[in-house]
Amino acid sequence: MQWESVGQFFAMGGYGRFVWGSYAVTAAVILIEVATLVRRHRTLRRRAGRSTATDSNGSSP
Amino acid sequence: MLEITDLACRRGERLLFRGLSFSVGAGELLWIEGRNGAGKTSLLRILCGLGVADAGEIRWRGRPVRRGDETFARERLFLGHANALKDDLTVAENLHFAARIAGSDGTLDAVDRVLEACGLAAVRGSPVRHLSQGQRRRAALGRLWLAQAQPLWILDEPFSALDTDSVDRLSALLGAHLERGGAAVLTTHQEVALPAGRTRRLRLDA
Amino acid sequence: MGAAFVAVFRRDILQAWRRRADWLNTLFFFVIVVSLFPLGVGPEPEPLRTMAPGILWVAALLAAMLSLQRMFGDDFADGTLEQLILAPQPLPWLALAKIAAHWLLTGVPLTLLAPVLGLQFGLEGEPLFVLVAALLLGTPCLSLIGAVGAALTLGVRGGGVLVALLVLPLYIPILIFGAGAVAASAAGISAAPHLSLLAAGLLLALALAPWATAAALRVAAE
Amino acid sequence: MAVNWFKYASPQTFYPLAGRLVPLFWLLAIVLGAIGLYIGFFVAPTDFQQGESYRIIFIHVPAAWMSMVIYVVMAAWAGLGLVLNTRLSSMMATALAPTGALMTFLALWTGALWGKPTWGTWWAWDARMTSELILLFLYIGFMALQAAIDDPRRADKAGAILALVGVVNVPIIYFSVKWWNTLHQGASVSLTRAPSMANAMLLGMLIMALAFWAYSIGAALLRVRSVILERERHAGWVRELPPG
Repeated sequence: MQWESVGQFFAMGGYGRFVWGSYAVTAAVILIEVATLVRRHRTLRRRAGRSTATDSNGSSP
Repeated sequence: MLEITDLACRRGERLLFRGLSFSVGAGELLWIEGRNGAGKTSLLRILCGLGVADAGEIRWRGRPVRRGDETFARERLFLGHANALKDDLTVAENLHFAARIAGSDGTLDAVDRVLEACGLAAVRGSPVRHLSQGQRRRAALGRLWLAQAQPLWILDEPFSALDTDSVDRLSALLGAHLERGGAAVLTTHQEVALPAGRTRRLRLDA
Repeated sequence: MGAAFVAVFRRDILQAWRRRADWLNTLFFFVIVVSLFPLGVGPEPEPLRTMAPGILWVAALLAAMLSLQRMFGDDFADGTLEQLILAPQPLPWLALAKIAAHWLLTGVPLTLLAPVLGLQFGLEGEPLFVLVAALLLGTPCLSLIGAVGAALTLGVRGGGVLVALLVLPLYIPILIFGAGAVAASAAGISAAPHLSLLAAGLLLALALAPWATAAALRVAAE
Repeated sequence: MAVNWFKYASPQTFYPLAGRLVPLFWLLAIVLGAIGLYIGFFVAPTDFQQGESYRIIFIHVPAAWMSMVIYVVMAAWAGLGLVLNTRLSSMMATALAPTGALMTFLALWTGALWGKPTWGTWWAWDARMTSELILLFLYIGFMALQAAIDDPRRADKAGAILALVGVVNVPIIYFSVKWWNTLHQGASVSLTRAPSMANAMLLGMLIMALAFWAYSIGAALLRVRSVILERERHAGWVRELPPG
C-alpha cells in the first residue's frame, strides 16, 4: 500500500490538482452523459406512451 | 417496356403510396393524377432514378433498373419542375450543353432546328435570364425535341406556364413520340392536351 | 464519355466567365487575408519570413474553401444537377469535370498569385518556386476533398460554415506538407519529401474523391 | 440453431434487447472501473521520473483509445447502413458519435492536465494530442452535418459518406502530424511514451480501458434507444409501448 494517510493520498505527491482535476472532470462528464441519456429516453418513452392517449382524439403532440 | 411492381414510398413519416404496380407499353402514355402532395412528383423521381423507393421494383425492357444504370439512362429523359437552364448562358448554349450531356446530336444546326420548333429562334443569343417564364419553359422543353432517340419520357407538369399554341405544339410532339413507339409518363392539370386513344390514367390518392 | 467531360468543364468555365465578379472575389479574398497578417504580427521581416509559408497556405486553403459552395450550389438550385445525375455517363466522371473546372478557376490563380505575395513576406528565389510547385500539387486536393464537402452540404441550412467544419480537418495533411515544403526550402533543406507526399495525397484524392462526391450528389438529389 | 441476426436488425426487435444490455454493460464498467482504479492508485508504484502525476494515465490512455476505436466503429456502422440500407446500423453510428466526441474531449483534458506538470505547459502540440484535437473536429463535423439535415434518411447517408472519408483520413492525419511534430520539435517530446511500465501500471490501464469500452457501449445503446423512439415515433409498435 502506498499511502500512509488519507491526506497524503489526496496530496498525490504534490500533483493533487492535476490528478484529481483529471479524475473529477472525467467523472463529471460521464455522470452528465448518463443523466442526459436517461432523461432523454424517459421523456421520449413517456411521450410515446402518451401519444396513444391523445391520438384517440385525433391530435398528436 | 416499363413495369413497376409493389412500389412504395415514404416521405419522412408520411406513407405516400404502397403496393403500386403498373406498366407502360410502347406507344402508351400514362397520366398520373392526384391531389397536390399525393406523391406524383416523388413517383416520377423514383421512376427516373433520382429518388429511392422504400420497396418495390422497376423493370425496363424486362431488366431491373439499378441506380446509375447507364443503358436505362441512355433511353430515358426526365423533365422536372425546374427548367434545368443556366441563367447566365444563352438559350443556344444551354440546349447545346443539354444535348452533349444526354449524348444526343448536339450540332449547331440541330440546336437551331429545335429553337425553330420551339419558336425561340429570335432569342437564340440572349441569356436565359432575360427570357419570360413561358419562354424559359419552352426552352426547357427544347430538350424533348433533342431527345427523339430516347423511348421513355418522364415529364413533370410539362404543360405548366405554356401558352395555347405551345400546348398544341407539345401535344403534337407527344403524339409523334408515341407514334414512333415511345412511352411517356407525365403529370398535368390540362386534360385537353393529351393525345386521345393512347392515354391511360393512374390515380394517386393520398 | 470524353465529350461529356469536356462539355461540363467548358460550361463551368463559361459560366464563371459570365460571372467574372464572383470569380475574382475569391482571389481578392486571398490577397486581403494574406496582407492582414503583417498588420497583426508586425512588419519585422524575420518573423514574417518564417511565417510566410503557413500564412500563404492557410489563406489559399480558406480561399479555395469559400468558393466550394458554387461548385454544385447553382446547379442544385436551377435543376441542371439532376440532369447531370441522370446523364448516361458515370457521375464520378462528370463530378471530376466540375472539380477540374473549380481547380482551374481557383487553384491555378491562387498558385500564380502566391509567389507575388511571397515577395511581400521576404521570400525569394528557390522557396518561391517550391511554393508554386507545392500549390500546384496541393490545390487540386483542395478542390477534390472540398467537392465531397460541397456535395454533402447541398441545400442544407448554414451550408457555408458547415462545409468549413467538414473540410478543414481533412485539409490539414495538405497544409502540413504544403507549408512544410516551403519552410524546408527556405531553411535550405530539400523539399522533395514534402512534394512527393503531396503528390501521393493528390493521387489518393483523385482515386477516392470523385466517387464520394458522386455518392453525396445522389443523396442530395434524392 | 442459426441465429437470425437480421431479426435484430429491425429497430422494433432491437429496442427491448438494447434495454436489457445497457444495465449489464454499465455494471461491467463499474466493476472493471473499481478494480482498475484500485490497481491504479493502491497497487501501482510511484513512478521514479514523474512521481504521482503519471496516474492520470489510467484515464487518459483509455479515453484516447476509445476516441479512436469509437470513430472506426462508427464509420463501420455508418458504412454498413449505407451499403445494406439498414436504418438501425445508421442509428447506431449516430448514437456512437457523441460518446466518441466526449471521449476525445476527456483525452484532451486529461492530456493537458498531465502535460502541465510534465512539460510545464498545458498544450505542447505533441503529435498524439494534436491528432486527438483533429479527431474531435471530425466528430464535430459528423454531428453538425447530421444535425443540419432534417430528413433522417439523407442525414444517415450523408453522415456515412463523411465518416467513411474521415476514417480514411485518420491515419493520414496522424502520420502527417507525427511528421510535422518531429520536423519542428524533434522526437524528444512525446506524452504517451509511457514511463517504463511496471506490470501493475499496464494492468491498471488495460482494465480501465475495458471499463471505458463497456461504458461506451452502454451509453451508445441507451442513446440508440432514444434515436429509435424519435425516428419511429409514428410506428405502431412505439405507440403501444407502456410508458415505462
